[in-house]
Parts: sequence; structure tokens; C-alpha cells
Amino acid sequence: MQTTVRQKRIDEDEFLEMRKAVLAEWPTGKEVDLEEAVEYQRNLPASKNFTKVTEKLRQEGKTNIFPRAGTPVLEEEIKLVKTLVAAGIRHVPVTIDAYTRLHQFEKAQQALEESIKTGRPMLNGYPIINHGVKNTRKVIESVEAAFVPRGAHELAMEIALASGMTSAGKSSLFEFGSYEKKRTLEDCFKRSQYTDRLAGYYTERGAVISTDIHGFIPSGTFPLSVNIAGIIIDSLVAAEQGVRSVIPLLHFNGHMAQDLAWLKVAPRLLREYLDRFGYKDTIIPGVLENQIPLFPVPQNMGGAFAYLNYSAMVAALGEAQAVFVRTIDEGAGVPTQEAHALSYESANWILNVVRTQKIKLEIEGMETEERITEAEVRAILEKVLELGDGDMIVGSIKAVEAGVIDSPFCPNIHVKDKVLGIRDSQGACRYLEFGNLPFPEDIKDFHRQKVAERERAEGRKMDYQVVIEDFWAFSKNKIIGG
Amino acid sequence: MQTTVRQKRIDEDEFLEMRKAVLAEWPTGKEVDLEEAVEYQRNLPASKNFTKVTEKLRQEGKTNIFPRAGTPVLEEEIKLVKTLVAAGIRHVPVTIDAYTRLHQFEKAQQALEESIKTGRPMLNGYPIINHGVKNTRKVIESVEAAFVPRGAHELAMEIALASGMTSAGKSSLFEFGSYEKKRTLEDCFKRSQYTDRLAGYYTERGAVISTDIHGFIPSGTFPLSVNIAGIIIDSLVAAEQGVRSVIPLLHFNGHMAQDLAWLKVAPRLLREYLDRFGYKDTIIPGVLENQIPLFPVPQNMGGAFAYLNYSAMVAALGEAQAVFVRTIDEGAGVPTQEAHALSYESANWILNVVRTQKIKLEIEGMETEERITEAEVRAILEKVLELGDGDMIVGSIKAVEAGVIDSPFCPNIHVKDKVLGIRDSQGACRYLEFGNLPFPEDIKDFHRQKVAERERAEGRKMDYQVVIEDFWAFSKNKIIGG
Amino acid sequence: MTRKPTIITGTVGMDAHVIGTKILSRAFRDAGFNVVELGCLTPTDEFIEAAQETAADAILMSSLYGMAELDLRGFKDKCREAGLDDVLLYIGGILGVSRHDFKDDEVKFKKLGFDRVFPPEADLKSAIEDLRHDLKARGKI
Amino acid sequence: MTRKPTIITGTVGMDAHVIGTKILSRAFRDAGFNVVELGCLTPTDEFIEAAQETAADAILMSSLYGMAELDLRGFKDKCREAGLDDVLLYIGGILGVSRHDFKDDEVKFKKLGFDRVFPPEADLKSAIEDLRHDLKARGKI
Ligand code: B12
Ligand code: B12
Repeated sequence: MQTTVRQKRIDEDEFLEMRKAVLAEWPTGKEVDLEEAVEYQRNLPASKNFTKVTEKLRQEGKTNIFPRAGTPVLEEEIKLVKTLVAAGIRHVPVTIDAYTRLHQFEKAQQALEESIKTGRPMLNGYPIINHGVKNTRKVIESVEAAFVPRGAHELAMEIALASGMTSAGKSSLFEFGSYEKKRTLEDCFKRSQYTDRLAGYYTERGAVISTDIHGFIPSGTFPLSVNIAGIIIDSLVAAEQGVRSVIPLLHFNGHMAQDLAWLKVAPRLLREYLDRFGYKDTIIPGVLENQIPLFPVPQNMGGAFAYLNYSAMVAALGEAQAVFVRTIDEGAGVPTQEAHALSYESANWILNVVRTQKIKLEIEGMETEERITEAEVRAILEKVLELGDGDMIVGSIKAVEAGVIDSPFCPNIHVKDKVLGIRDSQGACRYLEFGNLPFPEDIKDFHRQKVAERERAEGRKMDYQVVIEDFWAFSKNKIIGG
Repeated sequence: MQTTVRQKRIDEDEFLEMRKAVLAEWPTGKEVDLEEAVEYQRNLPASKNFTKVTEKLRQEGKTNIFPRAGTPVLEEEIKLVKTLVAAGIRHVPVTIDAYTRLHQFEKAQQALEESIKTGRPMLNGYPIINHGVKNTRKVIESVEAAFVPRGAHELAMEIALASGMTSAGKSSLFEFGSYEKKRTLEDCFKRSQYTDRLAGYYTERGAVISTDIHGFIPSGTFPLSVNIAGIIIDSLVAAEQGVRSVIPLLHFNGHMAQDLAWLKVAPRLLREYLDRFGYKDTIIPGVLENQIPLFPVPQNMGGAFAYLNYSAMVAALGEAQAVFVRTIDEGAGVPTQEAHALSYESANWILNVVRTQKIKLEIEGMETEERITEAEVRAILEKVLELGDGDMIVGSIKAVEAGVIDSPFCPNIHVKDKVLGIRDSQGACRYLEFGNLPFPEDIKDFHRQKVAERERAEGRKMDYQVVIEDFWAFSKNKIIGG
Repeated sequence: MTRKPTIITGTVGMDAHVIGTKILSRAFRDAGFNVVELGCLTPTDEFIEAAQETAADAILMSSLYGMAELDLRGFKDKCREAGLDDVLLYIGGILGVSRHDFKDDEVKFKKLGFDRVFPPEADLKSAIEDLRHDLKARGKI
Repeated sequence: MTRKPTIITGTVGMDAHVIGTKILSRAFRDAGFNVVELGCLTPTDEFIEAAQETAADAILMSSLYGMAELDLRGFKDKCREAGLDDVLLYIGGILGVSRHDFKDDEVKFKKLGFDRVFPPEADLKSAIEDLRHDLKARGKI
């Protein structure tokens, strides 16, 4: 396949041309006046800037909660963000509804109107395009916190940033690998280049817009090296378009030494690669964490609390700036207000109590995890560069085709899905099937040994059946399935 | 004051004489046939022996839950212990009702009969004396677990051990310092010597009966050195009477480095003192932990889960053999069955997930906490020995009179109550007022410095008001008050 | 089984959750079924076409994002119109929006024409047994 | 305050919980009250004797172990018989047995003759204000 997209900054004139088409997609596009918006952004207080809020949390040694929330009706959305901020939250994500994400603005409009009429939310998020800049500024002006849209593509991001949101949360590999069935990675990169370029445009004019980056999220038990490589790729793509603040959004998998190692390795390697490609002035103001939600079944309330508290504990010990803990309703459906409140109250207890102690800890084996992960991430990235002849984007597209970037249980038909992860006998995530992941033999042997160890301990073969058992372990108060 | 009790084994003939009076206190005393009971004990499987169950947990690297439970009606008590054991619990405590503890067997009998008639429990525990040996054996024979009575004095312990309970949980300093208003320490030692001698009698005949020892429990924020010194004193008293297995029951105060340091120091010093006084064959099969319950207010459910999960986390990281976590109803009243189930389900998630990882960790500052605590415990014990002219019991009685052993917020009028504890700015417990605790100046200076640091950080004096604020911190999602 | 029955799997509507249907597909394949796997984000019409084309015995549909009820209004009628009267309809996943009683889902989706409805903690081994049982009852195996 | 009012504190019955009543006693002492502190495990008769002996203005009783209702049946009558009609009765702590609504405690203990009932999270500063207010209303300060 011939790819046309390249790791290269979009020319400004071309970009401004592209913008016209984007803004014409829906009437509220007219509300975006870029120069006025830049000015508006430059006058925002530090408390509304995602980068500065993150930096401040780092300086103060605090870990905050990074929730997920968004509701269609404006007044309700304002009430919601006020509740979150009153609960101490400083990074406020605005989850955009599924219709808007899928470019069905007409349908979103109807559902929004129906929501207003019936008083019942008929959309699973905030239809930012239908609301436009004026309304969305009301949301942002209602509280002291930094905003980021979730699931925003071109026009949605235009409106988000013009309204005063200060992070352009978007990740090509995340979109490609978790939300899309048929869309190509090339296409996903194109969309991100636009939003990154937009963030860069603001940044160049003195309004720092960060981008928080998920990478290819692990589905099930899967070591984080593919994810971290993806975070670095997406960050380099963003930096090339002028983004000067990137925030990795990592994923816990539940094994403390690994999770803490990953928290250290990811920003270190990210810094190295940013420097290597000349993005020395792109900063990493902090790291955000995500509780892996796989998969407490709804019935088990004690387990749901334990899981989220454990995640908060690891985030606090890892000194992350914020953590997305799943509510106790995670396995049951969309969380109620009460479930949000209870869950964050619980996690906040842990975050406050642990961070106040300024704990510095060493876990036996953490260095090994760091070393292994680092070697894996480097192997992937170097192979990507090789495939792309030095171009990260071209290389990534080829890498996915070749299975050099791969992930199990993926919705996208373009992903090889030839890899599998499994727990070892102490609960660490190991590769069971490497597919075409380009790891050195000694690294593969390390994984094989760990898997063999568990085979001996349990007296059975580690195979797909066990992978599935591992999936459900946390629902059964365990870290290892079986 | 002239004390008559001494650290000296009760002569066997004298002991057998004493037993007659004890057994005559209530008709069920007749059910105790000591030789038959020893034989019965010797035939119990390892799964019913408290010492062996504890040792096994240590070998397997597991942390279990050590609940609190006891209900008056026999059939209900059997149902209760079955539920606990089905939930994975292997150490089953039988909490004895308050009337029995206070020697009001007649009243307990009435309330028991009323409970049976009305179907509603009219006692806050299991009236072991009224039930006697035959009934209590039914409880113990209904499950595979090791039993220990809680709150058993002489006759109650006779019945507990003859029924097949395998730990004589009893601590003079605990009783004296937490449950009694006017009873003297001398009196408390006398009672323990009896029950310890009884445990020793079984042990000498091949049925190992352990004793789990609380020591003087800290009320509120208070460093654990007085508690640990007390555990050692009570253990030496037990060992002298022939107990060959002692299990420290430590208390968390919420600061990880301290809690983990205490978990290491206590058994180490206990071993040293046991050896020094010639009790080399008295083993320490493991350590049990208690979540300090101070003081989540009932309304805060998220916090209650967080607190117990955090306690489970620290117990697991400290590799304790079992932990008593308070239920989510702790601040609200006697926990419902549902609250028990949910709370242990939650804690078990943490215990299983963490212990499987076989985590070995080092926290910065832990060594300092170990060193300080060790110096304090030694200072107390050496002073006690000095006061007692080498006799731990005589010394302890004098030490309490002199405030060399002291604790704040104590119910007992014989305790000086001249000491206070407070949190430092990282949440560790420090002495604010030393009273007559016999610590070296450099140790006192260490505490003073830490307190001064917090004074500077908060720009206010650390005094009694702040001590009270610290009390409530955990109820407000914090480790430090204010 | 004397004959290898054919089943259609997939996640319906605009729902991108794919993990469950992937696991389910493999489990049925390993149990000897012929599985046509449509993956996530699959419109109802695609289920019907696939069932027609392969003369399927059953459709095993998943939905997690809480909008299954909307997605599936009129689906049973469409099946009838397409001559799929005889195709067994199973559904599983997270079928309601907020924390709720699974019994409600069961009633709701049975009304919508599904033969069996499964909760998130459904055991696939017994689901396989269920399908075998139902196919036997209909004389299909 | 023009006059130093006298109050009796303590934990009633066979209840050994002492921390709350110790803190309470000190808070009232620091606020200028004359506090007669009986500590824990205090029978109702001792409260009455102490109130008589010191001509107390109020009894501030604590109970945590869940048996206060039993301990206090007939207590108000005994107070009356002892000529303590005019002594204010306050109670606080954990007054019921299992998790329950504090409102129930309030009703119950007011019926038993208490003038004010406090939940576990009671703020002592406002309790002090309450007592001052009530004493003023009765012309005691
Ligand atoms: C992983 C996940 C994601 C991943 C999905 C990756 C992917 N492409 O698959 C990502 C991050 C992309 C995602 C996105 C979204 N998600 Co999501 N997600 C989850 C999560 C955490 C796990 C789902 C899962 O994979 N479970 C594991 C699999 C193996 O289980 P399963 O699918 O239930 O299937 C098993 C059984 O149910 C059964 N089964 C399933 N189907 C059938 C059918 C039959 C016939 C039978 C017999 C059995 C059966 O067998 C399977 C194997 O045992 C759940 C919460 C949770 N903990 O369950 C939320 C959850 C499903 N997501 C939710 C939501 C709202 C979304 C979003 C709309 C918004 C958002 N928050 O981002 C988007 C949806 C985008 C879209 N267009 O669909 C909600 C749905 C709410 C509801 N139902 O009311 C949930 C419940 C989270 C929550 N509490 O809010 N999500
Ligand atoms: C510490 C404690 C103990 C210690 C007590 C040490 C001591 N001697 O004081 C020990 C370990 C000995 C103990 C023993 C028992 N305990 Co206890 N204990 C507690 C615990 C954890 C804290 C109590 C406390 O000190 N709180 C802090 C103080 C400062 O708060 P407070 O007393 O409520 O007082 C404040 C306010 O209420 C208010 N206030 C109090 N009184 C008044 C009065 C007035 C007029 C006003 C204005 C305000 C006011 O002001 C105070 C200061 O702010 C509670 C559970 C909890 N988390 O609350 C259980 C608890 C009280 N104990 C309980 C029980 C059952 C017992 C035992 C019977 C059995 C057992 N489990 O061992 C024995 C009792 C023995 C006996 N004879 O009494 C139950 C009571 C159940 C119920 N009410 O239904 C509780 C609730 C635990 C539980 N959930 O099961 N306990």
C-alpha cells in the first residue's frame, strides 16, 4: 500500500485552507474566530491551563482524580463540572457523544433537542459541535479547572480549543486500535495531524495547548511496551505539528513492580526520543494514569472498591499527577452520580493519605521490568524507523501491516492480532505469543522462562484458555486466573 | 504499694488447687476434664491449631483476614463460623459477651435463654461459660479452622481450651489499659498468669496452645513503642508460665514506613528478649495486624472502604499472617452480615492480589523508624527491669505508677495519662508530650524536630487542639488533621 | 454433533466493544461450530445478510454500550421478513444503561424476540450447552 | 459567662469507651465550665449523686457500646426523684446498635428525657454553644 501521509509539519497556508472546509461542516463552525480565540486562551489563568495545572500538581506532590464525564444538556453539563471541581478535581474531561464522534451532527442535534424537551439525556456525551463556542465557554467559565475534550476530531477540536479547553487529547493509535473497525491508521494519523497542528498554532502564539496521549491501549493482560511505543510515536507526530506539551496517559495492569516501572520508563524514553528528533522544547509536564478496567463483574461491590483503591494506591506510589479510576459501577453500566461521588471519595482517601507521606520506594524486580520494557520499546521504535526510512508515520503504518505493532482482541480489521499476553506466576504481564513483535531473542527468552515457570507451578500448559482465565482474575479477587 | 505477684511459674500443685475454685464458679466447670481435654487437643488436626495455621500461612506467603464475631445462640454461632470459614478465614475468634467478661454468669444465662426464646441476640457475644464444653466443641467441630476466645478470663479460658480452642488470647496490659477503669495491673497479671499457666499445662503435654498478645493499645495517634514494649512484657509473662508459642498482635497507625518498620521490629525484639530470659523454645509463628479504627464517621462509605483497603494493603506488604480490618460499618455500629461480607470481600481482593506478587520493598526512612522504635522499646524495657530488680511483673507495675509505661486517653484511673502523640508533616506518629517515658535525649530530640518541622510548615503551634484534629483526619480523607 | 451448525456472531450497532464477541466466537469454534464472525460495529442488516447467505442456525449477538434496545427495535420482524423465522436469536453483554437488575434485560429482550438473554458474567460453556440443547429441541442436530 | 456553670460528664453503664468523654470534658473545661469528670463505666446512680453533690447545671453523658437505651430506662424519673428536675440532660456517642438513622436515636432519647441528643460527628464547639444557649434560656447564666 502506498501511503501519502508523512511525518512533516502541515504548511500554514495549506492548514488554513483545510480549516475552511472543516469549519463549514456545521453552522457553529462560524463561531470560531482563530485570532480572537488565541487572545482568549492567552488571557486564561494558570488554573485553566492543562499543562500548568499538571505541572503544579507535580510540584506540590499531589495525585488528582481524572474522571470521565459529559452530558448533553448545557445546564446539566455545567452542574456536572461544578460537582467535579467541588470534589477537588482540576483536570476536567468533556466526553463527547458517540454520534458526534461518528460525524452524525444532524442526529446529535435531534437527540440534543429531545434531551432538552424530555429532560432525559438522550446522548452519551456532550455534543460539542451542536453547542458551539459560546455555550461551551459558559461551561469552562463556570469553574476553575483545566478542560480537555475526549473523542474530538477536527471540527470538535476547533470548537473545544476556541472555547478555552487547553489540551487537545487525541491519539491516532488509540482511535485506530480501540474505536475503529475499518478506518486505516493512515487516516487516523491525518486526523491527528490536523488537531495537533491546531494546537501548535495556538502554542506558537503564546497559548500552550498540551495533548494527552493514550497510545495503543492493551486489551486484557498485555505488557505495556506496545502502548509506550505508541505514546512516543503519537507524541512525535504531535511535536512535529508544533505541540510543545505532551502528557502520556499510561495504563495499569495490576502488577506493582511493572506498573511502577512503566511509569518511570515511559516519560524517560519519551524525553529521549523527543530530544533525538529535535523537539527539545516540547515538555512533559506530568503523567496521567488509567486503571485498567478489565473486568470486575457488576455484582462484586467489595471487589470494585478494592480494585479502584488499589489503582489509586499504585498511582500515588508512582507519583502520577492524576489517575482515572473506574467507578464501582464500571462493570454494571454508566455510573450514577452517587457511584461517581462514592468512588472518588474512596480513591481520594488513598491519594491524600499516601501522597502526604512522600513515599519513595523500591520494589525488588522493578529494575528488571524497566530494563525489559525499555529494550522492547526501543526495538519496536527502531524497527518502525527502519520500515519508514526514518519517517515515524510511514514506519508505523508499515509496522501495523507487518505486525511489528500489534495488540490482541482488537476491533480493527487492519490489525494483525497475532499476539497474546498472559500473567506469570507472580502476576506480571508477559508475552505468550510474540507474533511479529521485533524483540531480541534474550528478551523473548525472559518471557518464555517466566511463562514456563508458571507452567511448572500450575502443572499445565499456558495457552489461550489460560489467557481468558487471566482476563477475569480481578473479578475473582485474584491477579492470576485459574 | 507492695505487690505480691511475681514473674514466676505457678507451682503445679498450687495451680491445680486454684483450678478447683475456678471450675466451681459455674456448673459447666464440671464438664472440664483436663486429662481428657489434653488428649482431645492432641488429636486435633493441624488445621485446627492456631500456631500451625499461622505457620502455614507464613510458609505459603499468605495474609488472611482475622475478623471479630460471636453471637449467643449455639446454632447461630455455628452458622456464623461456617460463613466465616467459607469466606476463607482460618483463624476464628469467638468474642465473648460483656456479661461473661464481667463475671455476671447469671445475667448471661438469662439473656441467653431470652435470646433462644425470642430469636433475637440479647448478648453482644458468645456466653462460653453458659454453653460449656459440650456445646462449644460442636462449634469447633463444625469447621476446619483454628479458634481463639476473645475476652476470656479464668473459667472462660478453661472451657475454651477444653473445647478445642488453640490460642489463649489474653493480654494483661490490654485488659488493664483499655477495658478496665479501676482494676489494678497487678490483678490483671494474676488473671493472665492463670490462663497462661493453663496454656502451658496443655503445651507441656504435647498440645501447643499459643497466645496472641495485644499489649497496651494506642488510643489515637501514638507511636507504637509503648505497645511493643507491652507485647514483649506480656509474652515474657506467658513464656514463664510455659507458653511455647506467642503471636504479637500489632496495630497500624497509617504511616506506611512506620507501620512496616513496626512489623519488623516487634518480632525481632520479642525474639531477643525471649532468648535473653531463657525462653528459647518459645516460638513466634507469625504476626497479626489490626487496623487502627480511629475514627471514620459513619456517613463516609467511600472512606470506610478506602481505609480498610489501605490497611489490607499495608498488612500484605508487611507480610503479616492475618489482619483484622474493620468493616465499613465500624463507625456506624455493630456490623451487619452484609457489611462483614462486603468488607472482607474487598480486603481479600487486596490481600490476594498483593501477596501473589511476592513484593519485597524498601521505603526511604523505614530504617530510621526501626532504629527509633527499637531504642524506645529497649529504653522502656530496661527501665522496667531496673524498677523491678529484674522482675518484669514487679517492674511493669511500678513503671505504670511512675508513668514509664503510659498511654493517652486511657480509661484506667491508675494510668498517668501524661503523654500525647501527634502526626508530623508526613503523617508519621511522634511524641508531643513524653510524660515520664524513659527515652534518651537524642530520641526525644528526633521527635521534637519532627514536631517543629510541622509547626513551621503549618505556621502554628502543635498542641492538644491539633492532637484532637489529628484524631479525626482519617474521617476527612487525610492523614494529618487541620 | 452429527452436523456442524453455523452461527453468526458480532457486536451490533455503533458499538465498538469487540473483546466479548471475539472470545465467544473462538469458544464456539473450539466447540465444533461453524462461526461467521462479523466483529464490532455491525449493523443489524449485516447480521441478517450473513445468516441468509450461510443458512445459519443461530445469531449470537453482543452489545455493551447500553443502546441495544434502540438498535434492535423491529429486528425480529426483519428476521421474519428475511425468512429467518427459524434462526435462534441469543444476545449478551451489558444490555442496560445504569446499574440495574439483569431480570429486566431478560424480559425486555425476550419481548424483542430473543430466545435467550445472557448477563455479563455468563459462562460460555453453559451457553454452548444451551445452544446445543435448543438446536436439538428443534431437530437441527 | 457571669457564673461558672457545673457539668457532669461520663460514659454510662458497663461501657468502657472513654476517649470521647475525655475530649468532651477538656473542651468544656477549656470553654470555662466547671467539669466533674466521672470517666467510663459509670452507673446512672453515680451521675445522679455527682449532680446532687455539686448542684450541677447539666449532665453530658456518653454511650458508645449500643446499650444506652437499656441503661437509661427510668433515668429521667430517678433524676426527678432526686430533685434534679432542672438539670439539663445531653447525650452523645453511638446510640444505636447497627447502622441506622440518627433521627431515630434523637426521637428515642428525647422520649427518655434528654434535652439534646448528639450524633458521633457532633461538633463540640457548637455543643458548647448549645449548652450556653440552653442555660441562658433557663436564666442560669
Ligand atoms: C474495554 C472497554 C472499552 C474499550 C473497548 C475496546 C474494544 N474495542 O473492544 C474502549 C476503551 C474503546 C471503550 C469505549 C467505550 N465504552 Co467501554 N468499556 C470497556 C469495558 C471496560 C470492558 C468491556 C469488555 O471488553 N469486557 C470483557 C468482555 C470479555 O466481556 P463482554 O464483552 O461482557 O463479553 C462476555 C460476556 O458478556 C458474554 N457475552 C457477550 N456477548 C454475548 C453474547 C452471547 C450470545 C452470549 C451467550 C454471551 C455473550 O461472553 C463474553 C465472554 O465471557 C466496559 C466495562 C466493564 N468493566 O465491563 C466498558 C463499557 C462497556 N463501556 C462503556 C461505554 C459507555 C463506552 C463508550 C461509549 C464511551 C466511553 N466511555 O469511552 C465507548 C464506546 C465507543 C463505541 N463506539 O462503542 C460502558 C457502557 C455503558 C452501558 N452499557 O450502560 C461500560 C459498561 C463502562 C461504564 N461503566 O460506563 N470501552
Ligand atoms: C476505640 C474503641 C474501642 C476501645 C475503647 C478504648 C477505650 N477504653 O476508650 C476498645 C478496643 C477497648 C473497645 C472495646 C469495645 N468496643 Co469499641 N470501639 C472503639 C471505636 C473504634 C472508637 C470509639 C472512639 O473512641 N471514638 C472516638 C471518640 C473521640 O469519639 P466518640 O466517643 O464518639 O465521642 C465524640 C462524639 O461522639 C461526641 N460525643 C460523645 N459523647 C458525647 C456526649 C455529648 C453530650 C456531646 C455533646 C457529644 C458527645 O464528642 C466526642 C468527641 O468529638 C468505635 C468505632 C468507631 N470508629 O467509632 C468502636 C465501637 C464503639 N465499639 C464497639 C463495641 C461493640 C465494643 C465492645 C463491646 C466489643 C468489642 N468489639 O470489643 C467493647 C466494649 C467493652 C466495654 N465494656 O465497653 C461498637 C459499638 C457498637 C454499637 N454502638 O452498636 C463500635 C461502634 C465498633 C463497631 N462498629 O462494632 N472499643
